[in-house]
Amino acid sequence: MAPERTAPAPRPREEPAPRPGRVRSLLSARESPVVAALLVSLVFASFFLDMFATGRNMGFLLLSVAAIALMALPMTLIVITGEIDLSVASTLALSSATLGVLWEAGIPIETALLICLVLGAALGAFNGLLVTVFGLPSLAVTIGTMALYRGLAYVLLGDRAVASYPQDWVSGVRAPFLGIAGLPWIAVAILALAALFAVLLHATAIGRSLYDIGNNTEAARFTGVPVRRTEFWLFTLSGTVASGAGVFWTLQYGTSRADTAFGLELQVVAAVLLGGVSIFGGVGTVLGVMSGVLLLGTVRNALQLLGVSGDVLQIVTGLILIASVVGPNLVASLRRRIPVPTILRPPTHHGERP
Amino acid sequence: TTIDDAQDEGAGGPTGTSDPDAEIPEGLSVDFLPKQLNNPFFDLVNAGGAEAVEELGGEATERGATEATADSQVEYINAAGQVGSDVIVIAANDPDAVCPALDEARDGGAVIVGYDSNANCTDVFVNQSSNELIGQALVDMVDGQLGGEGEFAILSATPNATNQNAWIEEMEQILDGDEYSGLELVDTVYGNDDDLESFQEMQGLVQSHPDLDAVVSPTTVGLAAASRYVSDSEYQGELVVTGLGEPGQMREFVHDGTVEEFALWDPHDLGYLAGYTGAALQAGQITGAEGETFTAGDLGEFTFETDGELVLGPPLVFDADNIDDHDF
Amino acid sequence: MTSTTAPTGPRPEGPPSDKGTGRARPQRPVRELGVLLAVVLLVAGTWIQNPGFLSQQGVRDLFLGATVLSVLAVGQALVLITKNVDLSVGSVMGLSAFGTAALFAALPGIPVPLAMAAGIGIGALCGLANGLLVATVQVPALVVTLGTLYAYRGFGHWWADGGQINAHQMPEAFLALGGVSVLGVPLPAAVAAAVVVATGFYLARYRSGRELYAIGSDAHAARLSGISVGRRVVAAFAANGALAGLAGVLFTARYGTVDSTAGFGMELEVVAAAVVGGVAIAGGVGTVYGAALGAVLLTTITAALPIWQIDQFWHQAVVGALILSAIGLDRLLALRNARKLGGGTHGP
Amino acid sequence: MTQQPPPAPPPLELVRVAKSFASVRALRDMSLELRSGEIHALVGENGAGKSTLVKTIAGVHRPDSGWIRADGVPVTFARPADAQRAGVAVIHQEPTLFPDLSVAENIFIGRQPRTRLRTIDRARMRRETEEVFNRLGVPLGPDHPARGLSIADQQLVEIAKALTRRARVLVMDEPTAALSGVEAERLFTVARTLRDQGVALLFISHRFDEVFALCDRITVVRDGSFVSCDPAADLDVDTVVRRMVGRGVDTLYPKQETEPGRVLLEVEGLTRGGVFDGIGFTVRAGEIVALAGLVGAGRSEVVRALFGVDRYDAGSVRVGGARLAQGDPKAAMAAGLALVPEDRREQGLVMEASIARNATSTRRGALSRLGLLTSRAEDEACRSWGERLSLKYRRLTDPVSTLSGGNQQKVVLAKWLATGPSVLFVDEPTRGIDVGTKAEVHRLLSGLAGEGLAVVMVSSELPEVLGMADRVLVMHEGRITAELDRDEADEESVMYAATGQPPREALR
Ligand SMILES: Nc1ncnc2c1ncn2[C@@H]1O[C@H](COP(=O)(O)OP(=O)(O)OP(=O)(O)O)[C@@H](O)[C@H]1O
Ligand SMILES: Nc1ncnc2c1ncn2[C@@H]1O[C@H](COP(=O)(O)OP(=O)(O)OP(=O)(O)O)[C@@H](O)[C@H]1O
Ligand SMILES: [Mg+2]
Ligand SMILES: [Mg+2]
Repeated sequence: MAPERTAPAPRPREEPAPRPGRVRSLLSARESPVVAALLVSLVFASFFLDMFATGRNMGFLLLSVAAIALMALPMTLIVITGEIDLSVASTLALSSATLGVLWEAGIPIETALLICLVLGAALGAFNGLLVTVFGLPSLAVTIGTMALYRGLAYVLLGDRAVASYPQDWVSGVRAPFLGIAGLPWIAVAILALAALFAVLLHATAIGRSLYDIGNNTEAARFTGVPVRRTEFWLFTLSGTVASGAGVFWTLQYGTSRADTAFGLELQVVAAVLLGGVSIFGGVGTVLGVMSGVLLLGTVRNALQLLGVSGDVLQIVTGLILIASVVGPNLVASLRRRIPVPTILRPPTHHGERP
Repeated sequence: TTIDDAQDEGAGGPTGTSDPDAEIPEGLSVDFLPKQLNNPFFDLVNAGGAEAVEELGGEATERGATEATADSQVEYINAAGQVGSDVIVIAANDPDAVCPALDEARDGGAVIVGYDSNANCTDVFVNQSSNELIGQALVDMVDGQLGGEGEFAILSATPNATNQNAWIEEMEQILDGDEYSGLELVDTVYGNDDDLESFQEMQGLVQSHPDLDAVVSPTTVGLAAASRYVSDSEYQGELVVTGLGEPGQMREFVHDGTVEEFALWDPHDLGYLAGYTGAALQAGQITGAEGETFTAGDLGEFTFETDGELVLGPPLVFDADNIDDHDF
Repeated sequence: MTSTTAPTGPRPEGPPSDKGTGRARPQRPVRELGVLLAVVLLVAGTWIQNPGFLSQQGVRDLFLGATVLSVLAVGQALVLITKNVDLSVGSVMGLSAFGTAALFAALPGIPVPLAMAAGIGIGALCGLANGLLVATVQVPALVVTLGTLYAYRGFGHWWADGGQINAHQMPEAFLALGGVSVLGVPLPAAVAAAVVVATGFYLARYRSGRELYAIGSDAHAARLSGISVGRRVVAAFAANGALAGLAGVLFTARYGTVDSTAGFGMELEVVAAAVVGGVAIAGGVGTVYGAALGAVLLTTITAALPIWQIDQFWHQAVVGALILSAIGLDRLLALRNARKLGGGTHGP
Repeated sequence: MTQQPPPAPPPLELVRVAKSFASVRALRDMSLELRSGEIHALVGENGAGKSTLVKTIAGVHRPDSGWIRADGVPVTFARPADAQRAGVAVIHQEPTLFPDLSVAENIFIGRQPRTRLRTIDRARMRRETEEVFNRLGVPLGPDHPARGLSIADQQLVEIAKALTRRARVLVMDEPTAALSGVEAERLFTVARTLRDQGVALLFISHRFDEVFALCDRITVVRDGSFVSCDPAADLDVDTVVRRMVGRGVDTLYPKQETEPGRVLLEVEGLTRGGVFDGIGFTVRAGEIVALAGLVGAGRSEVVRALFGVDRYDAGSVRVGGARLAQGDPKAAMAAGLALVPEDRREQGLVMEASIARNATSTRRGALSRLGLLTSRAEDEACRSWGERLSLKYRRLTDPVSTLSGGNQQKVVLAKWLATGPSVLFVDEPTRGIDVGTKAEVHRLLSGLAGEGLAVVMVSSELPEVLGMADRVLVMHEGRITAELDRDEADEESVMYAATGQPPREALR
């Protein structure tokens, strides 16, 4: 019997770890850069641009991001489960076109509104059906329905536009909240909705299960999460909200046409990703996404006020998006690279030996 | 600026009184909002506009997005309004969607001039030509080249394009007349002002209408695509291609015989007139009432028609003889 | 405590009854065949509708129409197979299309092959930048290429500054490329076909090609297997960029007029083509033949719709419905295949 | 035997290697010498640092300090390719296959045989795959896709991959955890052949019989530090266990005798085409019923279907007399079922999520107040279970992926035990768990049974089956071929039923 060379030592079972501070747990590493960037750009813009921090401009800014902010909310949930919905802008257009046709046909606007929302839910449910029941990849499905829904909008309206909406509805959607200049009521409504989504995502069992689905669908299934049903309802929700955005868009601009909001889906996705949601699912917060939406809007607005032309704006948008993912990774990898204790390391050869 | 009170409040209509002797003040800021940036046509137009503004001692700015959408145009209208622009010259992507923003900018003291493609709430509209004149020119070109007899189709821009649709409607009305009974419009397709799509639509047209004699494209992108398609296909010389195009783009096709003639107004003059009109309107020289006349710099005198509309003139027809004289 | 492991009886051997070689052959080509069948049916149906569809000119148009999208889809397939995606291809194609034309305009005497190489080089550079960002900084490709979609396009707009380069500014020899035929196939289409075959052969028969599939299948496992994942991914992106550049050059040769908007909004169509052709978004699955067939199917649909006298306003709806049925059909075939393979313990 | 130290320097040597992950010190001061013609065992508790050591050898991790020597020369393995070039082949603890490639390509990826044109020689690749599969007795064709292979088959493909590398150093991290005796025995034969050819082997296992039967020398590691290294002949199990754990470990299978209560689970005629057929059995409260059989017999599929993760074509399941709807895990949970699945990485855990979230994912509804769920509620609920199972972790908010394999398994157990089930399915509950914990788990299971829980245990470890079960159901090719009571069940009877031979007649 060989003697034991080390005496048995008591092992620490659990190293007591410092509880993460309140703030740090509120802001995860992924979204804090966006929130910071938003604050910095707001401060900079108000400081250097007289016209920026006016009530009127804030109103413009909020109205211009309202539709994107709306659609970004359900998109956040969908991307967290590892799926994507590229048909939102087309859903918006189709429900706008439907509203136009219904209104022209003399249907009262309230009824027409409701019909549109129901239609949006149905369009979303169709996506959900294809993704969950038939098991098709959502990226492919929603590229298909993106074309289909946009196409149906053309079928409905063709080259016409409907612009005869009642004036009080049209100016109504732009009305300020409690008479506060620069605060359209729609922004307040979206803020309330965002709070609702945040609670749903971050403080309920359903929210937790969304992250589980995104990280490991199989494990979620084994834990009793109704994966398909959840995803189906998410797509339905996305369709409903997109059609709500369509109604809002229609009244905001006072017109319905088939080519409305063309290409907006990528802007929504960009805002969501900028907000720190992982495209692979399982990661992201509502706060981050809302900051992402506002950051893009603020930069756009500020540059427009400066008279910067559209192409530069496009470059800046792209670079912000890239920086949002590259920056944190770069910092992390630099941090990793710095301290490597080399005391015990002798000179070594690389790879193959002689 | 000091002439705000010369401008009537209450948007939209050419009302109020004009003072033909009012001076155009120095330092007017004039913002040009084309349908989209980086559109070669608008580059030429806005160059003309900038020239007029410069002559008047003002400052011209071009604002716009790289995509021709109403929502991004609204953002630029808002920005123009914010920075206190005196004149907004706009080619609307959507005649209605831009109006709330335009009205707000007008409340801030700006005057609104439409050009190329009007919105429903401009103070005045500078039309490159009247719909009647353009429709007539297009029909005349087809009629002339086909000898009054044959089938033709239209390759338009987007299905929503306001002015293209107005011209097509005008053409259809003219064609109803007896003198054009030999001409038959068999199809209208849309290439969405995209080279590739226009090209494909062109392919579709010649295949689905074997007896097609002519294609009319009332848009520069469409006409270039159609000419390019025909020039290296078996239809060259068989199929008449005409419409509205830019001489620079079309030169090659006119010289190689693909295209006999096509038409366009002078984009430079369009911008020039729009810029001048805007300044005159802001100064109170004009209000846009029917019958009002004013002198737009080098271009001479113009008279307002109904609804505050100003017409640049009939389109210019280009052919092998004159195309090399026009360098744009 | 001597023998603590499970029974040591013989495991069923010999000709394996339920698992083994018998149920082994994966039947992948079914997917490509399905798309091919769809193309053939569509062409045949349209031809019956209107014989002009397959006239000499009609065939030429079909070939040429599919060229650009096929080349783009092949490149996209390379990237998709590694479980990445490149949304910037439309912008890259636009940039190199304009770049090629601008080169002709700026240096009128420049040899045609040199300018073409420059166009492909612009694309390769853009692709390389995408690849480096994705591989070295380890960020998701969708985000990076969504960013470069905007950035490259913006750069193109800024470069072109509203300008347009027209046919008369380019040499006749270049523009004539579209008209030259090889064995009855227009030269650009022949080039595209050669690209498809060469890439397909490379992916199937070379170590580095197979490694792309391995990476897409499980990147972590690929790293453990000693595959230099980063290098391969960068190469895939660069190749995709080069192909987008080639597409840009072909685009310029064919259309003669370019401005900075060429290829706008094409990215999703390209991805759709690859997906319709059976290349999985999830990586590791699919062939470039499938991707190219998917592109041919989509362009043929666009070309056929006018002939079916389908109202213009229905076009997009029909295209959407067809994309959905293509991926649905694909799924159906895959499921039937899986059932034949047995096992299939998981739902779809 | 082969214990004579060779005069040449060892092909691979680790000298005072240390490796930390954030504040976790996985390896502290670890030295190890692998000699040609010797099979070296590495044993230690879960989380002792064995896999970390393997990954250091494989070039996945770079040591923070210390160094690796090959043939006496210091080397740096910056990436796996470096280690491979130096003649090191590694079978990792978790299979690393490419699901979309065929098994042949999986084996040869990156080093496929080539023709003169540098294209892949597919015929030769197939041939060589068939050869190595024959050697290992794997009944798979070379073109079979890797997707959907059972864990055992995956492990076998991994082994084939390492073998074909013709390495000078072969490292195997728990290669037998998923294998049954037959495959394991084949692997040992191959390993011995390699040893005799002069290869240096490192073998990691929690099964001591294997370690003692196969290995020439045993190194014990505890908390990332080297404890001892001796010839196997000088050691016995008790000594090794004491060194690993730092104390003695009492009886491994602490089965409590219980009186079976009322019938809790009734299964009748359960059938899923091609997978299992006519499965019927009942389980009473307080009973532990084991499902035994060879790998691929369909045991896992049965419990998955019972729990509702998979569907079945015919049959019925009753829990406490009430019929259970099929294909609905949520309903199954509501009826009091729980399933600890066999593959913890794919099915048991969300690797990126925190320990606390994983451990409480089965009862979020119960932890919610007014529909709101807070992290604090989760943490508290998790902490108590962590203590009960002596879970080794740093922070409850760390991703569960930072835990060692065994501790991950404990989280899965905690997650399901916390639901307070009346019928518990456990599929390979102690796979990859060290002796100490294994005994804890066994004590836990039999304690739970004593409290009236009905347990259905799928296990490939025969001693576990024999030691724990009140009744043993043996499956062969999707059917139950024998039902044995505790006193009837022994190695022979289970083996015969598992291989499909009539139990007693075969003996005559
Ligand atoms: N990538 C990682 N990040 C953080 N901690 C890690 C990582 N990998 C391992 N660890 C930690 O290092 C320690 C050693 O883990 P290792 O996997 O080497 O254990 P092991 O001896 O293989 O255990 P088992 O027998 O359970 O497989 C554990 O505490 C584990 O939590
Ligand atoms: N009849 C069959 N036809 C095709 N495949 C089968 C059949 N039976 C089993 N298999 C395959 O064999 C694999 C192993 O099956 P299963 O997981 O049920 O085995 P097990 O008895 O639970 O053994 P272990 O848990 O040790 O892996 C499964 O992946 C399944 O796909
Ligand atoms: Mg381990
Ligand atoms: Mg099993």
